[in-house]
Amino acid sequence: MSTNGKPKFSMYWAASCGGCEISVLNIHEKILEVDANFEVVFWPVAMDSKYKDLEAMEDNSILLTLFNGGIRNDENEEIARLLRKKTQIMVAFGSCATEGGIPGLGNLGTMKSIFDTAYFGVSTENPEQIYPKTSFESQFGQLHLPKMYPVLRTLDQVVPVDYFMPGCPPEPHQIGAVIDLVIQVLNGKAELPPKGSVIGAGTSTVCDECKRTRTEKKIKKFMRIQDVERIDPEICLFDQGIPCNGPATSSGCDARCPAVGAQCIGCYGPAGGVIDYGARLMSAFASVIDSNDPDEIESILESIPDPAGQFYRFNLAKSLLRSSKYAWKGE
Amino acid sequence: MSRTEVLAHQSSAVGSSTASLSYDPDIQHCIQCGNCSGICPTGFAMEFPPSKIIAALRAGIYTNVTKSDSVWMCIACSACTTACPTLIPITELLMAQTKEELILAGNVPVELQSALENSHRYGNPMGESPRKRAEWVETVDFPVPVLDKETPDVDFLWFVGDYGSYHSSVIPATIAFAKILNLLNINFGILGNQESSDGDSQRLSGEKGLFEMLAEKNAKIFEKFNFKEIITTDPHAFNAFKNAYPEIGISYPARHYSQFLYEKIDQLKPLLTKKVNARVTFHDPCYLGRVNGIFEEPRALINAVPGVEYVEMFHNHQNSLCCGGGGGGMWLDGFQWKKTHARSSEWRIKEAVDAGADIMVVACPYEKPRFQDAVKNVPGAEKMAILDLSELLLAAME
Amino acid sequence: MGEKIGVYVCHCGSNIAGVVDVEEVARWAKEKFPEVTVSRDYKFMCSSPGQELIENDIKDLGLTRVVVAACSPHLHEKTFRGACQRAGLNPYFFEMASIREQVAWVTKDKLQATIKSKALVDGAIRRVINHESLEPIKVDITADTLIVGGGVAGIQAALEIADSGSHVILVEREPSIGGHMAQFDKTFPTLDCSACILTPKMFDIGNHPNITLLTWSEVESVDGYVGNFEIKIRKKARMVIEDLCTGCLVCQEKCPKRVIDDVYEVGMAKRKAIYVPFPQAVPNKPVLDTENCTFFQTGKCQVCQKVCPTGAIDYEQKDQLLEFKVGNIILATGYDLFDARRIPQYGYGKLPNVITSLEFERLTNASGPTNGEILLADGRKPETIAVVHCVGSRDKNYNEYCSSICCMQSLKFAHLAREKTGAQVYNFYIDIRTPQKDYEEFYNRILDEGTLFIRGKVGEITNIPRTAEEEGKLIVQAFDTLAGIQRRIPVDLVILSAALEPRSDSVEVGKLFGIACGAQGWMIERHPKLDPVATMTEGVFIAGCAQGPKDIPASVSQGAAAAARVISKIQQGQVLLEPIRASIDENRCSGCRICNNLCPFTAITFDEIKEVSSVNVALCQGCGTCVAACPAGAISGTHYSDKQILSQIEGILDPALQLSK
Amino acid sequence: MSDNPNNQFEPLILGFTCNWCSYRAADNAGLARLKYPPNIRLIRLMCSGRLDPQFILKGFAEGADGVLVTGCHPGDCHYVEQNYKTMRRFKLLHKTLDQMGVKRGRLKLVWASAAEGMILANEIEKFVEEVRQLGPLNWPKWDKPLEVVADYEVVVEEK
Repeated sequence: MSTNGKPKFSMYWAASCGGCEISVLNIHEKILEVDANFEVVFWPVAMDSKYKDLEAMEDNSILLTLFNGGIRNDENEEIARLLRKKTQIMVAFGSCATEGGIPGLGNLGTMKSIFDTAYFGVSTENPEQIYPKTSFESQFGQLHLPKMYPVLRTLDQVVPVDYFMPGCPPEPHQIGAVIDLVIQVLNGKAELPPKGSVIGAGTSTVCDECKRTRTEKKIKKFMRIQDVERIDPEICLFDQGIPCNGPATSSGCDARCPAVGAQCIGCYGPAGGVIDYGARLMSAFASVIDSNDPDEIESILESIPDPAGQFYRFNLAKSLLRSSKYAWKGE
Repeated sequence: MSRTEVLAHQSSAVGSSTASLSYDPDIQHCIQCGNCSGICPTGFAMEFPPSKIIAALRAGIYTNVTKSDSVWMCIACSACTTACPTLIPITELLMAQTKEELILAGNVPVELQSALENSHRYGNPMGESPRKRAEWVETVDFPVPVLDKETPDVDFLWFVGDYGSYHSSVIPATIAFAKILNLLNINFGILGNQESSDGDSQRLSGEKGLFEMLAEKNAKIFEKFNFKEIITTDPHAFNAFKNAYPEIGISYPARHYSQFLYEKIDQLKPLLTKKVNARVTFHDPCYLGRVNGIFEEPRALINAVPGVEYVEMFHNHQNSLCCGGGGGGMWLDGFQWKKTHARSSEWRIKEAVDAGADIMVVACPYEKPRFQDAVKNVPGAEKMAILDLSELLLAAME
Repeated sequence: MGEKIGVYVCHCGSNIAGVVDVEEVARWAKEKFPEVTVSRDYKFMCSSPGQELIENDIKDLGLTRVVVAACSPHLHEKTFRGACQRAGLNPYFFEMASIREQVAWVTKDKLQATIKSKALVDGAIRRVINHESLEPIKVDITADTLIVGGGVAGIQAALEIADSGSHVILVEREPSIGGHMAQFDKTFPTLDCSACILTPKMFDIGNHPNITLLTWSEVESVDGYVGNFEIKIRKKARMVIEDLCTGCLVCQEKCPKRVIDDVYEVGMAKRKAIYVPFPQAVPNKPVLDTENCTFFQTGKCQVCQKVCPTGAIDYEQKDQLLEFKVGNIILATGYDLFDARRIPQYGYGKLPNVITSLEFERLTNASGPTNGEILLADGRKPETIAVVHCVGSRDKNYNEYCSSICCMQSLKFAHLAREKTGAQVYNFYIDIRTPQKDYEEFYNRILDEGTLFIRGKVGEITNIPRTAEEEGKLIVQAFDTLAGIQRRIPVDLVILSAALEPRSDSVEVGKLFGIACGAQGWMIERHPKLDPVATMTEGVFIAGCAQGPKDIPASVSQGAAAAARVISKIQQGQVLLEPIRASIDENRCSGCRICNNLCPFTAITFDEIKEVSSVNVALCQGCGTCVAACPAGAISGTHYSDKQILSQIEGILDPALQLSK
Repeated sequence: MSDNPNNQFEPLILGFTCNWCSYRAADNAGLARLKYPPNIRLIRLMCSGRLDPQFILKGFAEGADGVLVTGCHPGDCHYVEQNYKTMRRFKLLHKTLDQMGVKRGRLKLVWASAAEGMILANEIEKFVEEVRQLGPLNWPKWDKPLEVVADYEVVVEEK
């Protein structure tokens, strides 16, 4: 226990966009309860803290760590292992830590292709053709950058994780509910769910929370949302031919995207018990194609130009194959 | 025994020279129903018709087949192949390879031998000079462009063929087609002296090597020019370009002239102004009809001629009767006559007489000379005219 | 893991043990898996002592799971499940690895065969650990039966069931029952009169208190499942009020319109526009053919109405839709005759004296167009006749199969033709196939009678002579494969023994009843040897030529067999279904409706109020397509669960069991 | 196959059959004593419609070099038309596997009726040879720590 008697809290930002960190602040006044109930000991984005301070802490001295981001480089991995050692309850926080998230899509290509895109892509101005190096001789001596791994891993693929909290980012009301729960547990008023559980999400899928009307599904053509002339506000987006991932995606977000006419892209991850989110979606999508003619099926499938992106947008690193062969073969 | 072992066992029993044949799973399907040998128009004169060859292969006495010369009665008309209930490619596989074995064994009628040698030496089975191939062009008063370095580009390459170029009774048909091409303003060209025999009949009479040589010779010439498609007046050439050349890697789109003219039937019809008041029948060439499934285009063209009353002979469409010229039959006339004292061309003319035809239309250069001879020998056929499809069409134009 | 598994590796005599090192497989299984309590190899696991071995181990060692590595589960899965059950273990705690059909019999190398056997056993062990205890599903059976098709197979089945005391609804498309058999004159090999043996049965059908006969009717829809089918039947308007009609047939007699009869008389004779197809028709009540009736076409005539003594003609009659609930269905929809025009070289349709088998049946039938006289088109008597076997059969251009009846039928034709005309008869055959009781004797009899046989499939039939002898004749050209020469036989009449083909609509009819047809179009039986009249759809049976070409004795046998199966089901009162079914976890279903349209058995329904889908267990056939499609993983399938299959995959692909190099 | 003189690569093939057609075809091949390579290991499902793409991906992830999917011929499905759904899923999976760098030749669909043991045996023989030509897939066993799988560790060097 800490000096002021409050349990210790930490949060870390690995391979991710940082939206998760902001979403914690988005819980508004509830953040005060965090402060009231926890002593924040390590949270690089919010306070100054050094790795060596963390190393110096006693093992298992932190009660709760919210770890966001996947494991993309050796620094991510080192801190993940260090935090694990120091923490009692390790939470994979947000899509990236839980299932790889958008950075996990990097697993489709080689590291070279990732660097080329980042440093020489059309959206990058890089007249000096700067390319990152792992070590660099500066006027202050030898500097080191973390080494990239060819494949991004989820947090639980590197260290044991106690709870998973999906979402890109997790919805504030879900974060609030989890914090409430932990505080209640601290006060002896509730019990923690079994280790390995998904928390802060529903038990069903997005469709459960979606208000749109659904019919039997028969698809002749999938359409990108921008190609649909008029989206019917009442009818299921999937029924309108828009490839919505809602049927496979864990509930918990209040179907925010479909509610405003955008298809679910799957950030809350697979429904419980599903082993490979993308495989389930592929199976579902293919099943409702309305044709028995091989050529017609082929042409309907052409309306899904990027199946891996469609079906594994957040989940690639957690899928059965985890990455493309290009990534792990490096070619 | 596994499947491969069974096959290996059988082939060793038959002997190495025919290993490839008995090895062929197609041959294994035979149920010895004899349908091939029953439907064969020359089967009555064969000691070893197809089903018996297969039986001999299975019994390991194939050498008996190669000792007999009756296989040379086969005119590759494909009637057996079309009827075979177990879908064995009899004409292309069994008969052609057996003929090859006979050639290897030196068991070849002299007249065929010389046609094959001529094909080798002169590029045509008649032994005509290659330089005279385009002589017919000089006799006409309209342009027949011959492709050369200066004019290498053309829409259609017309492959005239051996008989169309040299045979005195076929040349009028050739000229008629040339005239129609001109009347339709078709941008076409011929190869002239650069053309060689298409080689299909040589192939089906067992000379696969000769076929390949001729095909490669033609392919080299084709490469020099730019054209969209080959048009042939000879169904055998059409069959060669459509089915046999691609097997050895030479692929050009090709059509028979009846298909080509049928496509232009709307342009043709206004030109067909003259009435041809006659009963007309059509003889389906084996390699146009039975083998390549083109039946209706020539009939539609004949029926477009005003005044024509179209009649059908007993054997028609897929069930047509061969003129006797295919698969080397053209070069075995003497041999076959000596064996049978019968000609299927004469049977065919008799059918035309029975059908009451005044004109028999043909669409293959082998047919005209054969039927013109036959007409002389069949009672009641004296006045019957044998016209090429082009000749009939032209007659309605002039 | 708390499971105690028994593994049994069968030698199958030397069938397996001759290739697979069975002792090694058994030893390895025990060594690798701590859950494997006992692992044995035994000569014949399926034998009584083999089964007792399992039973005793379950009792003595407290086994909770059993794996048998032996032959295909299609052979002995039931056997070993029975052994488990007898010893008190739920039969679904059992799994089989097929190391005979899939390993020993197909693998040359012994070492590799042993490795592959281990892999299959590994998969089975890991799978069986995840098995669940299951109970067969029980469904009540409605006692009424629907029989479709009133040919001899359907008639036999209907009488058997009706006699047993249950009700039958017999539906026939044509105006009368009787089928093809009613067209025949004599039947082989006994040569008894077809009508004499069939008519009494037809009469019984018409008068049986337990049979509802619906002719001129077709089944329109089928819903439900074994024991509980709901059927809609369209009873087409006859324009004759059946209750009033006495069958006096004055209407037929007086009707002025003659129409070629393409069905019963196969185009060889005419009938009236209002007609019964033949004198012995059941029911003996006419049908008005509105397409050919002068009144229906021009508005004038009405002769039939004027002459009917009971006022039974009703021009306003409409089709009726009748609904029935039945427990079982027998399809006896028969065959179509091959269209011989498709073989151009036989000249059928072009040469007037080339006729088909059915045409010959009419020609020789005393009630046929010539009163049983065999005459040529011009009325002459034939002096020579050719019978051509295998027309459209045993020919991959048309039908690859043997039509099975043509040999005997052709022999019968030879006999009848010879008997009636004294003509010389030639039979052209490929092989003579006479495999049933008294058939070969019949063949010998025909040989004795002097019919000539030429072994060779006919090449062509023409009327073009080459010799004087051939003038005015039909010439049958064939290769006599025994003499080794081509022969041309001049004849007067050619009878083509045309193939039996599946009904042109057999695939659609099959779909209507939820059963499949094979590549050729015949309806598929559940098992070609051991279950020839059942189908893959519970409660739907097939009989007669719908299942494949067969003769009258075989059709009757199948009709009776199908009836026996139905009666047995009715007697049981309930049916047990394999508990391989899908189910939906309502709590996890979000009602996305992906699955709704996937079930061909309409087992999935959507509850609009709860907004969830659910599976009707009795309708579900257990294919698992919805299980694989549910994006939320809310549908699970018993006995083929994700967990079971995935663990089996892990076992089967265990890297320790890679093939050795 | 059996005598493997060249020490050639032996692909590991996972196969799925339906209970009614292709599994019976395998039985049929056995009854006919047709010989085919032992590289194939079959799993029985009730219908190819049960074939969850998860099973196929699991197969590749567990070390299969190829996966063979079999079922009744279209139109012959015991469950009326479920094999069409298999066909659709198969085609979509092919597209996705392209992006994952798994060559299409490693996943094959074969229809075989209960009577077509010969066809199934031939297709297995062909498929094993095709996959042999493609070489080992060797999908990583991800349960090992990443650094141990040294082959995959690519560190960005200076450009």
